Amino acid sequence: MSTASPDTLIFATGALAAVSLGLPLLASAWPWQARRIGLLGLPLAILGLLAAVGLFLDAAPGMDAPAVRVGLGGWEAPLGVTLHLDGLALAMLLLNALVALAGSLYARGYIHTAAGERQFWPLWLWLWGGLNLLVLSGDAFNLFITLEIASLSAVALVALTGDTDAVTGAMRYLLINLLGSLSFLLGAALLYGEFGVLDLQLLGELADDGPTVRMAAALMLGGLLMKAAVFPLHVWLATAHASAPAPVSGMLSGMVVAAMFYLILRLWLLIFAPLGTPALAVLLGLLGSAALVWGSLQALRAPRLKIVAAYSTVAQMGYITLAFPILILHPAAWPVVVFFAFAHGLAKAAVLMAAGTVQKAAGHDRMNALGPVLRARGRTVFALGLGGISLMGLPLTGGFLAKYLLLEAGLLAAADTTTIMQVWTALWVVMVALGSLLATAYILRMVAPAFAAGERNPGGHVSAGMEWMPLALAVGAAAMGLAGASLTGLLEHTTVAA
Amino acid sequence: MIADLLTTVLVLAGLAFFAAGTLGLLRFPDVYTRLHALTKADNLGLGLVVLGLMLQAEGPAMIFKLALIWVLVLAAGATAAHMVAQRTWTHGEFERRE
Amino acid sequence: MNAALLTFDFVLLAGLLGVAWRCLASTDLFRAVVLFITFGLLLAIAWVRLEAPDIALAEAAIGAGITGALLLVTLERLKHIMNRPRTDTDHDPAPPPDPVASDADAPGAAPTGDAASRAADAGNAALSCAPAPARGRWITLVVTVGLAGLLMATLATQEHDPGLQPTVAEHMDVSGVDHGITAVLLNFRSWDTLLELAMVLLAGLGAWSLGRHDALPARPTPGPVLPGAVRLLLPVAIVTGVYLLWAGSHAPGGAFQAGAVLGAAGILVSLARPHELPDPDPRLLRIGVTAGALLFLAIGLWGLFAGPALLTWPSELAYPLILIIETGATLSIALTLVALFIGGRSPREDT
Amino acid sequence: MIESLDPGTLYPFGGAALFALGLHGLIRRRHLILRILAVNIMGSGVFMVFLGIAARGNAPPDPVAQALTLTGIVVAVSATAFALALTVHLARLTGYAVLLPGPLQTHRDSHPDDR
Repeated sequence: MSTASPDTLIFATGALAAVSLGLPLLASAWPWQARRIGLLGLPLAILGLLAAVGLFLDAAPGMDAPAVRVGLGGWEAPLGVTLHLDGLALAMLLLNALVALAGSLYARGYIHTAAGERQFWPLWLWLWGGLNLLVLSGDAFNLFITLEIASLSAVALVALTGDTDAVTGAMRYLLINLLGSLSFLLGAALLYGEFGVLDLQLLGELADDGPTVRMAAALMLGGLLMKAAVFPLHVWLATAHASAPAPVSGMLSGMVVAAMFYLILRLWLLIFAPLGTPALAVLLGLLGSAALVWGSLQALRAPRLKIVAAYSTVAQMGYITLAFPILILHPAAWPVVVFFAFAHGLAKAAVLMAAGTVQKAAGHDRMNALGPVLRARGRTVFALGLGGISLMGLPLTGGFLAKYLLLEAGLLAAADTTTIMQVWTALWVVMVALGSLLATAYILRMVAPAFAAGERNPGGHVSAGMEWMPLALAVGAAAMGLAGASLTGLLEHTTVAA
Repeated sequence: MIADLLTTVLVLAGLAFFAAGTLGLLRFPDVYTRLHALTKADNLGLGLVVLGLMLQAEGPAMIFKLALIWVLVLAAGATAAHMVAQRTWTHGEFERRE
Repeated sequence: MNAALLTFDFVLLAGLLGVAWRCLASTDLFRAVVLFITFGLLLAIAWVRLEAPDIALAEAAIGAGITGALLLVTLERLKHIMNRPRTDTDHDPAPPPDPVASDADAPGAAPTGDAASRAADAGNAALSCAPAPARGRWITLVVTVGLAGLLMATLATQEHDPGLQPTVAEHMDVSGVDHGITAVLLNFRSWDTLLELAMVLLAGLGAWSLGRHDALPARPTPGPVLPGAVRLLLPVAIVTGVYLLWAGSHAPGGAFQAGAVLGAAGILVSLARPHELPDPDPRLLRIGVTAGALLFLAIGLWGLFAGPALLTWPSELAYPLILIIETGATLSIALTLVALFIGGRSPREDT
Repeated sequence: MIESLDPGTLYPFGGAALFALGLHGLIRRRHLILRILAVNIMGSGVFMVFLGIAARGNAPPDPVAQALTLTGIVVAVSATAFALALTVHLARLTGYAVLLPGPLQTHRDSHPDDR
């Protein structure tokens, strides 16, 4: 029995967008209370989001289309801008809200000057809100603006610590982001020139394999891959992620990068899927493998804890890139990407926030001198380890489920293709295994000093939020392995071009 | 018809002053003479162009707007030229970096 | 006639490309910025050729005017920073000394150690920079020329889709205004415009988060001419701004152009009288820069509750509501642009 | 051939060239001011493509593409303003406004905290 009427869902979608814009606006208007606005608003937003998920799951089987589409201003596409809420969007909104809430509780203890709080909280809420609006948007030009909002707030947050590395990293990040956004916009312009619409779903109905669609795909996906730091466009990531304030690093690695992959996946599912060819699959596979190996090796020799974690993001993004060749051969396998992004998002946010706690306690995060602090701080080490285990992909964790699905999809794809593709798939299975091995090595490098004998020194004081939040996120990442089924249920209701 | 002819003559004359002013900007030796060429010739040139366009205007409002444009450009040009000259007077010639 | 216009188009495009090239190849930053402003003005002419007078207005006011002013004041700040003896440890962004007080052009003090070698690479003079290195020249050239070729080939294959012009024309009667672009910006695609206001605000917040504002590195020209001109131009600018705002409903113009003109007036005042700038209450300032977007969202919420969707309003109320939204947007944009010109946040915000 | 070259067809080619030219500058030049100018020139190229598309054919120009361009210009100037503020901030910290390739301080063992 379905109790939710379509009107309720339309209201819920509009309200999600309004709250995502309203909270940051209020915080910007009154930064003196911004922390309170954030700490009260985010949990309320999560409750609203959970209610929306409930409503959606309740009504979805009865809907003739798998998405709630809201024409803002009362104007339907192609004239107006449409919000597009489906299972995929809801999953990403949930990930965003979870990481943002954990980061907020963490940041309560991390940012301790009043002047710093006034600058931090409005920008932090803008990052959360901007990503929400990005996920909700169903219009190519609107996506450009939301991309700019999300990247500008992310860059400002990276620069907030004010040291030379952070500001240099922020500057690189900004230039890459501007380049990526402009590339995306040019692609949208080409599509508009050919088809005369900007709405993604309408574009998907009109688009066919032709020069415009190919060029637009290259520009839009290329711009997004740049923002997602996929090899060889990853150079900016390590500095930006490692030198940002810890909650911001968690959000950047956990959510911003995942949102870029979300958008790539969305565009792929709606518009660009007809372009998939084996050559493209091989190219993406090579890029992914290179990122995996290179990122892992950098993580193995990085001198500082946060840099290890940041390079591990480069490696893990390689994994997600490896999933795209599978999508080309086996289109129904796309939820794998979401699983991976979800598991990685929670685990990586846990690891980076734990690293931030260690850094705060020890006063530095040089790998060779962290032993005493690690030995004295069991909770934080446990969070590092548990998050790391999920990244490695040990059984029962979210990371394991993601990798298992990756392998399964790869083997399924291999069963009905040519010999050359089978050879390629075999290579690909080897890469997944090798990646896990390398991940094990750098995770061990992070936590091993905790188990060696030696002096114990808990270092400086850290707040309760900074101790517990990484742990909560790590437990969440591990629990993904058990809760995977419900995510699959949500993702069933996603708009995919026929 | 006569208005059209007059417009053509006035606009062409205005353009000639613009060209002369630009030539002065490019060829004159120092800041003061360059400013002299640029602002005086351009102000007169713009005045002639505006006068020519006024003959084509649709009503008094349009004529007023065109006149306003000329007055504003005169004011802005004079101020800018004064500031450049003043700065050159107190700080010396702008450096040439080629 | 057609051939003459075509020649004009080709000359204009060649001029645009040439100016852009000279700008990006320049080793003198001041020259690059001046060329960029020229580029913006040429672009405005190109927009007129493309039958887009609104965009031409915006390009001249925002693209060339405001961006130019921001670039020039940035150069002035950079010159000031690089000519200041510095220590490697000043992580705290302490405001530099008042430029008016230390007017003498001190020779650039060489940074020490590691920074020195990098700075030497970059060229020592504050406003000059090293030409691009020869290494990698051909690869970049091939890549960019290839990209341009591919783009042009793609554009050449495109058919002429009429776009959404017929759809817009069909719905103009219920939009509340008589000008197509304003109807799109404030009714059909008002969500874009709201997010765009948010983007302007965010740029201001970002600049404020980087540090407190310094004394503006402007050197007011002695004498009565500049203040006199400002006294003359300020009322005209305000009238022009209000006119543009009002004209937007039926002719080229609108909130963004008006905001840019008012912002430019504010920038002019802050240049002419940098020491007499009012120091507004930071609370008022914060509310001022967010008011436009907050008002817009608040009006949009009506549609969320009354249906059918966010940002909907009854078509008979559309005109007054659009005017209210545009007024708020104009004021916030003007205020934010002046704030961006002045630089960081007010020191009073941190107390 | 000449008749078919109305501005709406011609200018997008110019826009493509400007985009590529800006990209060239962004890759080749190291000074941040020049890089920011390069990004702006790329943006102008995109806007030229949009406006050209709006003006193609004999119908009145497409107001949607023109409105998008207006929005794009405002977004571009916002991003530029923030980028310039960040450049000044970086120059204040380091004394130069150049992004050089190669290892940063983070990659070495020494860190400001150690001093």
